[in-house]
Amino acid sequence: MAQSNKNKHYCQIIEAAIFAAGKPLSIDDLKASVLSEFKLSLSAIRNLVREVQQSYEGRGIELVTLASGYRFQTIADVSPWLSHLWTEKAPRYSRAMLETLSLIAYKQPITRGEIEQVRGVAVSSNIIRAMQERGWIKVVGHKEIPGRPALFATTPAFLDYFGLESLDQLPQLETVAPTTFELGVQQPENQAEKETTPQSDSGESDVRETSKSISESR
Amino acid sequence: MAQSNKNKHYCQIIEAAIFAAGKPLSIDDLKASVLSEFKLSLSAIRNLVREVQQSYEGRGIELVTLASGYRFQTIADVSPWLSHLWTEKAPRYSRAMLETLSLIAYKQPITRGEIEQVRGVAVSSNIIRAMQERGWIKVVGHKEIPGRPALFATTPAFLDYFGLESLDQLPQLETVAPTTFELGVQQPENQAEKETTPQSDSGESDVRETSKSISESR
Amino acid sequence: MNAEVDAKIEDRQVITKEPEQIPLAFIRGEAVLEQPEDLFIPPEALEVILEAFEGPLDLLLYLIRKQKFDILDLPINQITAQYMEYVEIMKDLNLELAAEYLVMAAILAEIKSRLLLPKIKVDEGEDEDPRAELIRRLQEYEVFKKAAENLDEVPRDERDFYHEPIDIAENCQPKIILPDVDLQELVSAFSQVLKRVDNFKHHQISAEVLSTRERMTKILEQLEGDTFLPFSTFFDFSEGKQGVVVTFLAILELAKEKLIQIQQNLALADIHIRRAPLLESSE
Repeated sequence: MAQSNKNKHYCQIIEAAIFAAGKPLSIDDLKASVLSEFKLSLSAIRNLVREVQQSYEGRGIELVTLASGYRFQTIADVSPWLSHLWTEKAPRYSRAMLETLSLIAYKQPITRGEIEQVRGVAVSSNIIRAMQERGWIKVVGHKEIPGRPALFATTPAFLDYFGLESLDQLPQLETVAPTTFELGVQQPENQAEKETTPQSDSGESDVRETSKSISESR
Repeated sequence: MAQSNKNKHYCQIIEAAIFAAGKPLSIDDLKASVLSEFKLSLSAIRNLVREVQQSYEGRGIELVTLASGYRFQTIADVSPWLSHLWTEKAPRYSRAMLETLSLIAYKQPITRGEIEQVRGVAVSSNIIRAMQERGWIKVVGHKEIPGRPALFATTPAFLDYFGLESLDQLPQLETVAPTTFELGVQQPENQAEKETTPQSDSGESDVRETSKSISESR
Repeated sequence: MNAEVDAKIEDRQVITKEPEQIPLAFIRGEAVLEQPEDLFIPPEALEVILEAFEGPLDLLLYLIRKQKFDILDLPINQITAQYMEYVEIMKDLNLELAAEYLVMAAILAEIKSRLLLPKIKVDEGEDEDPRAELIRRLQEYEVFKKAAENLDEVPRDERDFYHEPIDIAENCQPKIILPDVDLQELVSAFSQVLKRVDNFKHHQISAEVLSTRERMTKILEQLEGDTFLPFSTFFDFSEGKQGVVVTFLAILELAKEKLIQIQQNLALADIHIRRAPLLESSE
């Protein structure tokens, strides 16, 4: 009984701290700050956090585990209604930026040159700068080739932004079947057979592209 | 059942909205924004808010009712621990404070009047209070003279802070006090000589001071 | 929320679904409804086309997927002529971007020319199909093009979830970090006091005196209210002879400073100690 009262008290402190902190708090942060005067092990604190986490199941707010710690955030289910609170629309990002960010996330550490090689176009400095300013990417070193280009990698803030704890929670890369690229002439029968399938899955992105350029031209 | 599911959904939206809004939300605000598409009366919304409010009883945060609406805030009970999340650096201690503390340490139990007599100036109440708040000194009794002044002594916390087991581990001043005093006034040449070889037998404090200034001048 | 930052990042808007028959662009008053059928882009529409695609790989990928474009059927002369025209127009546009499309055209031309040459079947394995490298690049690009689309779907801050620090209770004050004090500061402060006070009588502070002072504090703490405590209470024989002496000295010192009262009712009876009673009833 006394123990459970104590636990309740610890849970209250943890809950209040994570709600009020304004940034994700890690187990270490909790131990070093609000729980410093209690002799609690890291694993004991982790259990308490889990207890708080569970107590929020089914509510409008959840306690999520991020790369840099724990944070309360609203559940994704209610975002359609919550968006009414703000007149400004959530930012949308250009394909150039998303492709560059994906390459850095999945192929880190990577140089700008390597990104450009895959994308087939120059990467604008604005994109790199904007992502650095947001704290999503950082220079983690330099490649030992002529020019010593910077090697980029993602940061914990990038994962926090996407509500993720680690890089392996990113969607899996979808490998493209080599056969869909048989360019032709040599196997005309095969080609005809394939034409029916590959179009269907590329369809959506094309719709996107079309409508995108439409909106631009207005 | 369907009704209670709906209510749960409304509660989730209300809870998430008040949490994410960043400012207090009134019943009207809720009706006009996040709940606008549901046909809910003001009193129905008020009941839902009350439901959310009740669900936070006994937790580390509470949903409080303000003139301008509802908002979440941490419960007052956890403030002593929460304060660790925000820190302010106090200014360094004054010489008056250090002298007072040293007199209490070396001459305890001692009254404020006695401290003032030795230092030749009044001891401010702030100094005494600051050291009591820090837990370094305490009143151990009252001197049975007119006014019954409090007798101050140091605490075990004081010893802990300075890494001492007992007061007699405080550096001795038997050699320092009389000799430096006499030397300083009467034998300036000797004083100069002493500065070069103070390490021999003068108090530890002088050694420290000298070596400190040496390292600074490097 | 971070509208300014985001506006910077946002090169172009992506609006997901729209009716498709809205013109792609207007060129000399005529609506262009369709995406290009092949690499022949009307020079006037070049800017729009270039912006619609993330580069020549993206355009090529589109042509292959959507228009069943056959790399082998490229009329090279026309392509070359067409692209030279673009270069003229490009003077006002993003030349760097145009260059990339030109490189792609050149690659395609090279592929075409190599395929048209009579095949000399000398070393089968060694002579790589010129299309292989292009296919590899297209594949790699498509993987990340798809990854970018997937990343865009990952729930993210301020679009799919929100958070804001909640207010703290009013009684919560920031924690004050108290200044550090070095023991030497304390010692030198004390020696400063000693230096200043020339009539300070007890400057000879020995180990005994200090431990006596500490013991005096302890004894005073033990004495509460008006109750008498037996003399023996204050002695802990486990401390040895020295401890007993210190306690005895402390009691004498306390008596001398009139902080305690010592009573013995009969000769050889127990001695009792209590706090000194009030000299005057000032309570």
